[in-house]
Amino acid sequence: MTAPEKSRNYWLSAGREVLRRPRAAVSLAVILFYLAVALWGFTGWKTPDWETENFEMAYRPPSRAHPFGTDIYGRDVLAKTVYGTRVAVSVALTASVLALVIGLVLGLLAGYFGGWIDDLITWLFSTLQSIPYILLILAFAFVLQDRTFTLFGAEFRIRGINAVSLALGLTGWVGLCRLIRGEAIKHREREYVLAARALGSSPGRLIVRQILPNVVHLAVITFSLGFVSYIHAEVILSFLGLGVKHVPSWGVMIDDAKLELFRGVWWQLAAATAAIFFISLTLHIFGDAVRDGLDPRLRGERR
Amino acid sequence: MNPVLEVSGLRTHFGIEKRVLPAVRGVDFSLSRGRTLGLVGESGCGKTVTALSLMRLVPRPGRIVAGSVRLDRSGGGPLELLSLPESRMRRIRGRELGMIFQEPMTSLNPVFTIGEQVREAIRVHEPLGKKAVRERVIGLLRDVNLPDPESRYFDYPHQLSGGQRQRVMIAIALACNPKVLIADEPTTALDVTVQARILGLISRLRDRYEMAVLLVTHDLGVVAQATERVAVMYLGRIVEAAATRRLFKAPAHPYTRGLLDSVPRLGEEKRRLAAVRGAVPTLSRIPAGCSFHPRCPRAGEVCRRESPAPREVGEGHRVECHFPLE
Amino acid sequence: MLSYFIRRILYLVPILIGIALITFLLFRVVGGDPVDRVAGRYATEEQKEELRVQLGFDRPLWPQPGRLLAGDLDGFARNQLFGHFASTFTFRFGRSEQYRRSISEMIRSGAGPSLSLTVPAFIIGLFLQITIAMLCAFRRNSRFDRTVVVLSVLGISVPYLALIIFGQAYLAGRWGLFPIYGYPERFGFSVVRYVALPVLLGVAAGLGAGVRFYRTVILDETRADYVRTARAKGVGEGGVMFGHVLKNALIPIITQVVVVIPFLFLGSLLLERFFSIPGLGFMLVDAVAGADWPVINALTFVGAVIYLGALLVTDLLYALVDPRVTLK
Amino acid sequence: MKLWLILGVVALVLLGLFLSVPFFYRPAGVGEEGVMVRRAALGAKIRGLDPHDIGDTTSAAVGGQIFETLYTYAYLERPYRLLPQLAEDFPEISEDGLTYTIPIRRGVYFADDPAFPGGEGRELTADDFILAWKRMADLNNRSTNYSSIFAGYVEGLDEFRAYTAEVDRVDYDLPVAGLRAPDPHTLEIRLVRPHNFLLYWLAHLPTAPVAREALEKYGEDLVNHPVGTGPFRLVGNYRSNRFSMVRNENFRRELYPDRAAEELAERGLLEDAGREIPFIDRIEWTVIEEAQPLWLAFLAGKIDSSGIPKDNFDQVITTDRELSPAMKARGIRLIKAEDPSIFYYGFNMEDPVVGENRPLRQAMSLAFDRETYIETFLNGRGMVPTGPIPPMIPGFREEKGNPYTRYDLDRARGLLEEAEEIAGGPIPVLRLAMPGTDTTARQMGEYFRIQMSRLGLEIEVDYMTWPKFQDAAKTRSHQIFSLGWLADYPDAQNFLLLFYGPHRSPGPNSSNYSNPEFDALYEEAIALADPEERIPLYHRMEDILIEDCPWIFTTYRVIYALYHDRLQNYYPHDFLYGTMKFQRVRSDLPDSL
Repeated sequence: MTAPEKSRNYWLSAGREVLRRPRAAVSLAVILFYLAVALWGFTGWKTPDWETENFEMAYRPPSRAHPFGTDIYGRDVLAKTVYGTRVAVSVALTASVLALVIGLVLGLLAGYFGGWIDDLITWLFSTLQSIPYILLILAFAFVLQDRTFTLFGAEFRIRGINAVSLALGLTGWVGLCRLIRGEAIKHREREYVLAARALGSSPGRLIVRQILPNVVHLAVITFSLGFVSYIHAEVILSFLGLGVKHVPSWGVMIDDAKLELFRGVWWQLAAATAAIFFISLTLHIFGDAVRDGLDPRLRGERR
Repeated sequence: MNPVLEVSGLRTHFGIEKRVLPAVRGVDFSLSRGRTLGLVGESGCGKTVTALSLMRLVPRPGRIVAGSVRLDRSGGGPLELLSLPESRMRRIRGRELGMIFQEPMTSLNPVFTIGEQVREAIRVHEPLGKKAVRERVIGLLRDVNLPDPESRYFDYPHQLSGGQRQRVMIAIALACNPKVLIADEPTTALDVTVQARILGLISRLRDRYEMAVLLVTHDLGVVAQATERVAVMYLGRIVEAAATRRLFKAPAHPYTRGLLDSVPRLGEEKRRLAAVRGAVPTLSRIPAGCSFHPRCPRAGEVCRRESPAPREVGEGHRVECHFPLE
Repeated sequence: MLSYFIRRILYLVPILIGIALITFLLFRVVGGDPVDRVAGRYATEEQKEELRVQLGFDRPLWPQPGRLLAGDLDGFARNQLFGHFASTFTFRFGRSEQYRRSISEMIRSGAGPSLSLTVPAFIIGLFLQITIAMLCAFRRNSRFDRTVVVLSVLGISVPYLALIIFGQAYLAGRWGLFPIYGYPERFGFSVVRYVALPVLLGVAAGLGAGVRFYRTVILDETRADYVRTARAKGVGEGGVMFGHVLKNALIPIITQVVVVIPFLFLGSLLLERFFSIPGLGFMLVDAVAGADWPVINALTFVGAVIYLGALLVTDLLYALVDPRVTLK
Repeated sequence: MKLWLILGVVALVLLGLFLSVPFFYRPAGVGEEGVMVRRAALGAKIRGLDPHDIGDTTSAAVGGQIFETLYTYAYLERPYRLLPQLAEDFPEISEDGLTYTIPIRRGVYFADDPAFPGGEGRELTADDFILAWKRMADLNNRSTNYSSIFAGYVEGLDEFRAYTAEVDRVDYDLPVAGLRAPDPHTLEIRLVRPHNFLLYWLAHLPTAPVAREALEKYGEDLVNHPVGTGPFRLVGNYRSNRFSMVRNENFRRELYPDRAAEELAERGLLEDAGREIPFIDRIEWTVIEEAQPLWLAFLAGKIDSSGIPKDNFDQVITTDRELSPAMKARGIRLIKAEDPSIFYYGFNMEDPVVGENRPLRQAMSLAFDRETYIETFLNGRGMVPTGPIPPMIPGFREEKGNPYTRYDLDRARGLLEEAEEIAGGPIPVLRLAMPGTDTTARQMGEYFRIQMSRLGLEIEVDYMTWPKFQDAAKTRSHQIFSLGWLADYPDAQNFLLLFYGPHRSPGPNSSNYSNPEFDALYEEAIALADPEERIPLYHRMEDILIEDCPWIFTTYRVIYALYHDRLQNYYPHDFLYGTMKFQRVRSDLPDSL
């Protein structure tokens, strides 16, 4: 007996279904562009220079040499925005991956095994869920910032960007875990799983081969929406002084704007807002398309 | 006998983005007072869409693209439903055309009481006093044989069994004494014993209210039990229509034949069950020529090229086939 | 009914313990010894030791099972975890490290301003969101619907902080349409003047996400079979939407609304901070900036308790709205 | 459905209400008829108004209107001069300089408060001071002021402090040998060694008296119920973001001063000379922590006086450092005043890298571009500093100059080479601690990093909350840190004490600077009773510090204060906070705008 596993064909056709919409294709292109910019930042090869200051050039409005103007030290705002992409993407990516892994593993374990494992995991996420989200992030970020841990003899220092990613990741898995657990419980009782179990498959193999493929689409959707919320959360944490400090980030740039705007310096706010706006917009559109594409029930129903 | 409802050339398409899926491709039939027409066919053949088209309740992205649905009015000439403005059509629904749906479990609103739901069907059409409406509702509930209607009035749908809910649905459909009752698979979701009772109820009420009934079903047993005429649908067209007895005795279309053969009968255990080979093609790939030809045992060259014109093979027996059975 | 609630409350006990455990882990175990902070700059080691004893920080962090085995119940109970539980569950949060003010009193005085900001924002927001969503569902796929869908996605993508900064600088600052900041000393009608701009900004910020969410909820509901039944009865679109769909959609709406309730009490961090409204959100931001651990700890627990309370209320509301739900 | 309607109606009414605010909202506030209202703003929250614990300028600005001290400063005279306030006269000091006998002014009453029998404030006595100072000594109160004011000086008070650590309930009736009240209007202080700065401290807000009745009624909550003898008393809760003060009906008869420095007299500050004060009936305080709203509120005429946020400076001040005509036309006036303050980056002298490497410190000092710093962060409102003794303080040397506060990158590079020889290799990454996580702190930290990277040094900046910063200072774990110091009183000793070896952390010497030669000079100087005689010693000490570079001196601040011209008799004072009793608001002038 074969499992109604979502075959390669399914994914291909879902992918085609998603990309058939011009909106989704354009969104994906923009998202990939952002990722490319972030990746480019990591290679360091010919990246725009945000560090060179020029006090003579402080707060210059957009011009040909500085398309987004300059900041308080005469640094190029465009270059800062580009660097900010790298920060935003790495924060959001780390947090998303962390949340995804924790949520997926705990959700599958709870859903598949049930019993006391389920009780324990349910208790854990119910508890975390009952603390209002912003408070939870804040508490984690607050406690984690500038902390040194000794783990297996090595010292780890959690600072700025890592504290933010960690706080977001450690708190962001709850929703996904809950979702996955529910799905896993449903699938656990399906015939193909029962059959595979009757054939003597180990639980680990069952989870990975039979149940996981059936819940992956949930993870994909959560991932794309989570990504957006982490980018926005980074801005707020930066504003509260719990975020990234040593390097430009979009949150820091908006925080700077709080003072600058009153002297008429709008370009730094505009650049960071635009950067956040477009990634957020395209992720939303793409997330919607993915949901429509992966959920055949909805195909063609709307729009 | 004057038909109450006359349908001709009805076409309903579903447009998904740039593709067009023709669900109903030119359907003609008529309903007469006091008679039941059965509309049969495999699932996906367009029966339900046809029924909903009559009510003009085809869900998006479906659209009625052509045809006419004429409702006979006691005074004056027939009324063309398809060109009515929505506000006037609303007054037709429930008052002139009543409809019962397949899923009694979900077709009632879970958050309102039975009484409220039947009452609403009356009050949208007739300005009656509270008390009068209530009495009529209880009368209706009694008519559909719902036990203990006075107290059931205050029950919520989840407190009723499936059969009871379908009775309530019938009460709603009959609330304003419509001329036409459209029943879309009214018994499919019910137990066999309940099925029979509901069908009996529909027949009795038809006679009492002098309605015309369109009974949409995939179940030939139901057709045999409850209809006077049958129309067989395949891929959005009526391929054969005849009086029920005649059709069962002498089907002319190979598809009808296949359908009849697939019904197991007592004492005929050797008959092949899957009498129609192959599966229904999707609407996006309707075969050229006679749309049944890929599955037809009698198909010839002409079937691939030309779609057959309707022809009469007996009194009131119409079929669309190049090579009808004798 | 009563027994139902008792059971529900009992079910909350492990979660409350969980929350206290998390605050303990965060603020005591990971956060480290608070005595250095509390004692002040010039305290000597002896004074700190004194304070440590006084505040119970000399005790072991965790209960010692060895003591229990030895029959020393008192010794078993003397640890920081149990101390933390005792003070948390009795809502004795102590005093703020920054202001030396009783935290319970701070929370009580902050709740009013927070609510005066969040409740109107919530009511207006909810009404607008659902009304617009209904209109969209009512005329789905129309130009109006498509415009709203596009606008709400655009709205979600604007960073909240940028919206507030812009609103304050231009609407209040440049154009002088609203007060720039502040809150009256005593509660009265003048509150309206001060919360107007923050409320409007809050509503604007939430509109996109809300409309999107409720539109989906309501559209899902309009696909239900009973809607077709209602239409077949001849009920008009208005009656279908407001009579049938809305009442059914209330269930997902309530679920969504309840999630928001704790935030009504906790106020809005950013709005209160920018507009100088002395609510709990302001207090939280201030506590973070001043590393006021006890305040953060207290707000975390209180926020969670309010959330759990709201969950109980949800159950009640479900029963009111949905006849299929009975509280047994 | 019905519920929905109610919700809809409520929502629409609220929405209408909020949307109509722009129509009925008038930006400029107008005072009530015949009542003189001073509208004052605070840029930070008040930490608390328990006198012994007042340490921040915000609490002092508010507390200064409520509490009074034995001595005070002449409001309008420069240089600064002490005057008796709650004391009838200057103290009688014994030959050995150890016994101070202070006559307490008669006819001074506490403001009315429910704590007093019948709610009426009673007359001030010497015991109220003794109680206040014992409370400051009480360890349980964790006063941050005790060690700088009384520690090591008053006979028996340190012992009392030790006693408070021992007991659960502190008995404030326990006698302290050095604090006696022979009669209700005489206070006697006995010292164990001469304290030449005691009078300055007795003009310092934390030494204000406390009424026993208030302490008994409010206990630990006294912090929320300030009961003082000053010209104003609080109504309502000062923890909220808006609160007011009204005139203290019990305030004694006091007259507006008739002496002023020439420049101040020219500004018309003597016009009210000899008239009874206070003039103001009510003070309305607003807490606005963000700079921009505060500034906008000032422009809108909702507050009477303000500083200038750096981001608005160009909008207000012309290139020749005068008020712009547009601002003048709005009825706004400018005061420019030097400020006895010093801002600096300090080195932790116990740190092995920076502490033992003088060329490194000198190089860093030379590599710090102060002109640009002052331009970028202060819009030029600062002076390149000489050393630790700022303007307005006797002993300030304007002409002296400091070879290490010039910007000279070449010389700095030369010194850095020397420094690397001492270090035996390249200088490792250095850590700078910034007290604050806000935008400005972040930008300033960034500036330092940029400057040092031009020299070739790598800096890692840690931004910390103030408590965390203090922790690190106390445990001597900083390497480099950023701080400023504002004078408590007009004597250079107040600055030089920051370098005195025994004051090392957790004392006020956060650099942990220790130099026997300096310490000897310091001890010699503070033993001199005549301030004039101390100055040559101060100069020698300053020279040592200039060469040793335990701090990178960055700037002396210059104050630019703005006020609307309806506010009169307004002038900033560096040590005196209770100045609102002199001020007056003219109602015949329209609100600006």
